[in-house]
Amino acid sequence: MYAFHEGGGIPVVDPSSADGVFSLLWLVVALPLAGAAILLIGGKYTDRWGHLLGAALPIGSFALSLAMFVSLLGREEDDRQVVQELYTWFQTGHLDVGMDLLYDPLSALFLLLITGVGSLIHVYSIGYMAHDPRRRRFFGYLNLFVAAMLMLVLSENYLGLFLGWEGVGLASYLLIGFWQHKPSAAAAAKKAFVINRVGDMGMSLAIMLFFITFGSTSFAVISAGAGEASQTTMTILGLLLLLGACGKSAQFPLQAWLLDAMEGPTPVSALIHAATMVTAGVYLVVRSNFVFELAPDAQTVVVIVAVISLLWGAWIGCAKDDIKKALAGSTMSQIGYMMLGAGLGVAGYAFAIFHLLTHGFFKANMFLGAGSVMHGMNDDVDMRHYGAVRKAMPVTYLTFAMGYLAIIGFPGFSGFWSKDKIIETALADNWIVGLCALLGAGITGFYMTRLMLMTFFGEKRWERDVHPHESPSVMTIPLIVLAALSVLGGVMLAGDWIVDFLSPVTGVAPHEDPPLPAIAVTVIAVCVVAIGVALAWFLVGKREVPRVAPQEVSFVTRAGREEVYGNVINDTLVVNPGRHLTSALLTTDKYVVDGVLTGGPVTIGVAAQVGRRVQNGFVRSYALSILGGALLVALALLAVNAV
Amino acid sequence: MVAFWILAPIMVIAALGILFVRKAVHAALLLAVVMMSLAVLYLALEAPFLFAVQIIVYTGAILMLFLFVLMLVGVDASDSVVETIRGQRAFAIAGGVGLGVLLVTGLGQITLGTAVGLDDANAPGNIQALANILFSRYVFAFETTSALLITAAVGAMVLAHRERLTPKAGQPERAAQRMQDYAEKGAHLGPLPPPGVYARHNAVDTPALLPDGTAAESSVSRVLAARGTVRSAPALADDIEEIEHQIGWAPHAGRDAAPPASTTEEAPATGGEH
Amino acid sequence: MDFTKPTIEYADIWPLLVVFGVACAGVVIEAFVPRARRFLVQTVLAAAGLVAALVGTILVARDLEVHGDGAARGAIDVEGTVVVDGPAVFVWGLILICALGGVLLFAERRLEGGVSAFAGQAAALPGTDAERQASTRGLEHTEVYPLLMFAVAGMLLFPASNDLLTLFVALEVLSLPLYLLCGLARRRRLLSQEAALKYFMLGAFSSGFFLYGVALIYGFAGSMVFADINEAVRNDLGNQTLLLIGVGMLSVGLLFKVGAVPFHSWTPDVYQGAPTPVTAFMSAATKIAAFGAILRVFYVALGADRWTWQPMLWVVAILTMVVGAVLAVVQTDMKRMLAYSSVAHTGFLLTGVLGVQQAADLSEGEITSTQAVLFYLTTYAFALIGAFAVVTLVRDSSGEASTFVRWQGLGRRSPLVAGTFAFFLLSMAGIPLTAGFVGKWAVFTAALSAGAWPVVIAAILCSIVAVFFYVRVIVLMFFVDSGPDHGEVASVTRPSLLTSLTIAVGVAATLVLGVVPGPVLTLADHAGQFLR
Amino acid sequence: MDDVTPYVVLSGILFTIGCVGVLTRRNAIVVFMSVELMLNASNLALVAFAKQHGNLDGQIAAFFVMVVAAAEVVVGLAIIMTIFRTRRSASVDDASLLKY
Repeated sequence: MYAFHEGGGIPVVDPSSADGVFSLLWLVVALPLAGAAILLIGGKYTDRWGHLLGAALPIGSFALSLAMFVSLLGREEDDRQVVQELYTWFQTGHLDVGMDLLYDPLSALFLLLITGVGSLIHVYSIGYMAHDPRRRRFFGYLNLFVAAMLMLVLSENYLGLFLGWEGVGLASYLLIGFWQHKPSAAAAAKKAFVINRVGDMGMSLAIMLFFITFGSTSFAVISAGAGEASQTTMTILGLLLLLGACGKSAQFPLQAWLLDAMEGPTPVSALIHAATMVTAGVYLVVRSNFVFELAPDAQTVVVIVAVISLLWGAWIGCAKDDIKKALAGSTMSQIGYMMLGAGLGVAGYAFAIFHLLTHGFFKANMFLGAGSVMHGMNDDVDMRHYGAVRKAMPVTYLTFAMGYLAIIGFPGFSGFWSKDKIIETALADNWIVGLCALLGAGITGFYMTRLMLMTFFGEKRWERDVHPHESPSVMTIPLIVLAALSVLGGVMLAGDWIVDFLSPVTGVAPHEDPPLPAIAVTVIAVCVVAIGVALAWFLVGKREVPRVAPQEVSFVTRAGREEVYGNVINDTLVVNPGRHLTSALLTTDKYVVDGVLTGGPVTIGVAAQVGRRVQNGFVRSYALSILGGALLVALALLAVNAV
Repeated sequence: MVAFWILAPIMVIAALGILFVRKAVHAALLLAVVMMSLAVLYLALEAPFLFAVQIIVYTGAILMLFLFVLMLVGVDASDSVVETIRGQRAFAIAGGVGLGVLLVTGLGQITLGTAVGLDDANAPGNIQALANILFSRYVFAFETTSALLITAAVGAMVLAHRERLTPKAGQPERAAQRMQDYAEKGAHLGPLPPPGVYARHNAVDTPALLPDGTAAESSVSRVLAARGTVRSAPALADDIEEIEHQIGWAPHAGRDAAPPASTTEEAPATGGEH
Repeated sequence: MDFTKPTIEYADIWPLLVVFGVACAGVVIEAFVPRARRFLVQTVLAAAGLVAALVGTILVARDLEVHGDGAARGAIDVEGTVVVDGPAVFVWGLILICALGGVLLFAERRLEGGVSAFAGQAAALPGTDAERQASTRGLEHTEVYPLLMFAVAGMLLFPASNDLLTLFVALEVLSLPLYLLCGLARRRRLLSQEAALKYFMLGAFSSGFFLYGVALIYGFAGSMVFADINEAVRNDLGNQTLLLIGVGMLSVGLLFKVGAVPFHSWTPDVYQGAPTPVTAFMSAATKIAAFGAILRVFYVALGADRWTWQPMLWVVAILTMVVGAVLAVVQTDMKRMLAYSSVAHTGFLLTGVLGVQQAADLSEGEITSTQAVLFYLTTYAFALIGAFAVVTLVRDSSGEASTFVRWQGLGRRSPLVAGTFAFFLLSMAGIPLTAGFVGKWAVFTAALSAGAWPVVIAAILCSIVAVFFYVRVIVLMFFVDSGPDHGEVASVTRPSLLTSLTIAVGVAATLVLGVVPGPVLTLADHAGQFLR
Repeated sequence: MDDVTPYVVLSGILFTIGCVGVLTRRNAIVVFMSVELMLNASNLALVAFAKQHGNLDGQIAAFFVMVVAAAEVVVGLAIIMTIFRTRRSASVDDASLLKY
């Protein structure tokens, strides 16, 4: 069996050298990277066939990943970690930072997700971006993103991971701002960049601390030596890593950029801001299990952040009329679930990854579906202008429905299995956390049903000149594939396969008897979701959806109308508090969180405007500052000496 | 020590004077006072060589260079006492007081004890002892200072020396040019008329009068004309009248007013190049 | 009294002597070689001299003798005034490479239509016939080469000085030519002269402080030699006040040269006003030399007193980073923005100075502060010279166009040049796979291992702010349209091989140091410690 | 009477006065004279300490300072003259185009 820490269930990373098909590991990253290089450097010469190349290369990576996955399955369970040493990035003294790639069950699953879903989204984009004159550049950026994301999950050390981490940040920045004619897109790109840098600060500090504590940033070395560091160090490391994860995964309190990031083209939202990049934080926490297992306090913070995020995101999902923003809120919430799983420790890691994969399928599916709807609705994103789209776009409707059923956790669908497991584990760990997770599931049921109803059902509320039509097959085929995956993703749990498969990375949880039988939890969860769905049906499905979001005034009239239906209890007990809570939450999100985050730059700007006045151009003023500095320096020295 | 207590107040007062005198040249002279006093202090500190060098190099050469440049810039130039940068003076005084307090208290409270004195070090003679160190231990730094001096020379050349770009016109060339100007433009061939007929004051600013009584504008320097300080003879004639009146002469009949001299006309080459 | 002839180890210091010699030869050439041929002769001579000195540096570096326990290598030469040890030789190499870049940029004549970037005749007043005449005749000051070489000589001596007196002389030798060079721009001469005046006035003022510090430290220790000062500090002779005020004053001079806050105020003005080739050379090389000297003074002479001066450097480092990064945000001139960013980088470098300097005090594989700072200097120098070289290319009808408005949309018009510039900026911002990332990482780690985590957190926050203004320029070049309402836009003038080569080397070095920094890190590690 | 402390204190006072002179005087030449005053103050301290410690390093240093000052004065005055000739003003405040 694989090596363990003494007393802990966390395995040490101890890979063998790559051979056979694994020696092609570098090619997985190199293919999309080459694509990005060719498309971005080649310029307009590649305009004609650039998108085809851009789509073909991730598919090639996917094929390789698949081959390696199969051959990994063929290996003994204790031999499923492979490292490929590309070259030495730094070497100085005894410090040796290699550009090494690690292929183990965790990265294997990520590889399949990234290249698989990535390829589908590339194919979809051929159709979606067909009329964009800068399509070739778009594919270049997408390829760059895929390469960086693969680097992130394949690196054997934190520095390489950080390289990918920054790379996906850069690609995300470029893609959010892709439609540069929209000022809002540029602003959103900048916001994402700035907030991500806050997270990156945590990452870079963590990496330095790793280096100072362990003399290395390699997973193998750190996981082997983790037991020797003090718990304080591990807690600080855990919190710093969490800060990084929060930035990238849009978790509280660094979530503000995600909703704005929806300014990018929809395939970008699907690939980067739903399926892959935003889950990098979850990957980081799971990958760093050897840190978190030794830092229970940090784990507690992870759980707290996760619970806040999952409820916060869900509420946002309830309140948004913009279909993509509603989905983005949902993404934040779902990543909250994953973080929750990851924060629960050995028992939850595998389920976090499981939910990450299924979420990758159904959320990509729904985003692409939303893109397809927007495509048919002349790029209108307001759900209040939709309604009854199901007849016009049957394929989109059906595939979207599969994703919907998966995310609310309809029994049998992939989301059902993955979310259920997390709720179950959370309840076993701490009943408050478990209840919050259950509540979140209920709200998920509510807002997803609301979204579904507003988009596909009810009356037509289209603009006059809108004629919805089904998208071309280059767009619908990826939808169908993803829908299939959303339905069937649950098979990974069959026989606890994913748990066993990941155990070389995440360790084996000691068996405990849950406080409630698993089947009871499942039933309760399904009931809670059903309540949420029913609520949505009564509040949204049975009423006319106004084309304009109701204002406070109209709300009074509406409230009057509710009386006729006899729903006054419902209103006073659920809707009003819900509405106020939602608006309070949105206000907080918009002003407080945003304010703090944009306040920093503003303060800097003001300080700079004041500060530059000191640079007044007069030599004598400069000399004065030198004299002041001399006094400062001398007094500092004297003061220190006097102490 | 007597020398110190006599010279120290003088030096401080002279140095403070540099802060307050308005004319730069006065500042230079006050600096000279400080430097000379310093030289004497060097003597008291058993540094006779530096005494000489201070007077010869510092006061004699460096300070003279300052004075020289002051002459070029204009010896009359004096600072306005109004401070233009807001807060500069207050902060400067505060900073100066801070530094002064820091240095005086900091350096005043140190206990150096009795000085070792330079009797031993100066035993072979101050100059010999200095030379010994200079050319052995500090020989590299000494040689390096040559780089400084070369840099200074090159720098002064670069910034101040203007190379002649056109060949200098000699006497024959000028004569030929003059004839040519006469032939082509009818410029006056002979020397210019001298200025001034009323020699009551500096009369170069008063044009000569031609036989018909008009002012010969080419008789005053173009520079004066450009500055607009040329006087007209008739205007001065009134002054004469007053004086004549004072000394009891008969009133002089004023001539018709000549136009005030505003010489825009190019005077023929007055020699020298522009 | 007997005079003993001093021993001068020519074998060790000959790179220094070559540079001095070439500088003097350059002055002689000014006097005797006909004007038409001076440019070629001076350029070739200067470049050849620098190459020879570089080769010499490498040769000297190869056979530095190991000293004591093997932590330091080298020898104290010339009667104990010049020390040629690992860090000194490393710094020499770096300065000489920068100087070669400087010579190449100085010699660029294609951008101005056949003349160099220096005034045709500095003595001719701006806007007069004489100036026009000088420029139509294609005059140029070839004296800039000997001046450059003198400055280089001073820079080489500065970090290699082993006593305060030599340090002071070296400081002046490196400064005076730079004051002059700053005032010799061909275009915008008023600004250039103003830059020279400001640099000179403040430089003289700060060297007054430096000198007073020298005097006080001498008063404390009774000697100018670093090792003796260290001994005196260790033995604590009393009169700490004398030492502390002295150290404070000495720091003023040193920190002025690197442009640390609050001694930075000359940096933006001088960088902006000086001819860009001079800015490129001096911003990189002065910083390298001065940091070499700072490391030596603080580690060798004042190493025993590190607990006293460290908090002071903490404060200065944080101030420097914050002011540099924050003020760079609002700049609208490329050279000024780079100047403020260089202030911020000074802060990052000072962060490195705060690290642990002795490998023996560290666990295996950790980076000493000397190594970190030397590596950072390497990465930064290449990016900086490259960036300024790019600035010389972007021009409009009135010469270099350094305001941001002119750079709008440059990425569309000249993607290659804009891309290169963006790459340099990314390196300065410390994005992974560029040299700057590894450099930042090295200095921050070094500081963190010495427990200076508040400084490191400030540094990381400031580098976030820094990323913001670097990215702003990139956005400006690539994502902003140059609308017709912005007036004339700048375009890229095709440079000759000289500038192209400088930029190409800068790009290559920045890329290589980011992707495979190992060899240079090892080299910096190999430099070892300062010889006491 | 072999205590050099008064000399050192005097040098401190002169240095301070020089410093304030740089900050308050506007004529570039006078500013520069104030810098020279600072250098002279340093020299006094160096020479005084030389006597204190009984070695000649301080005197040598003072000698070097004079050499350096001579070179610096030449360069400085050349620069000041250049500025003066273009602007017809020797005020350091007039050179303030580069700012912010």
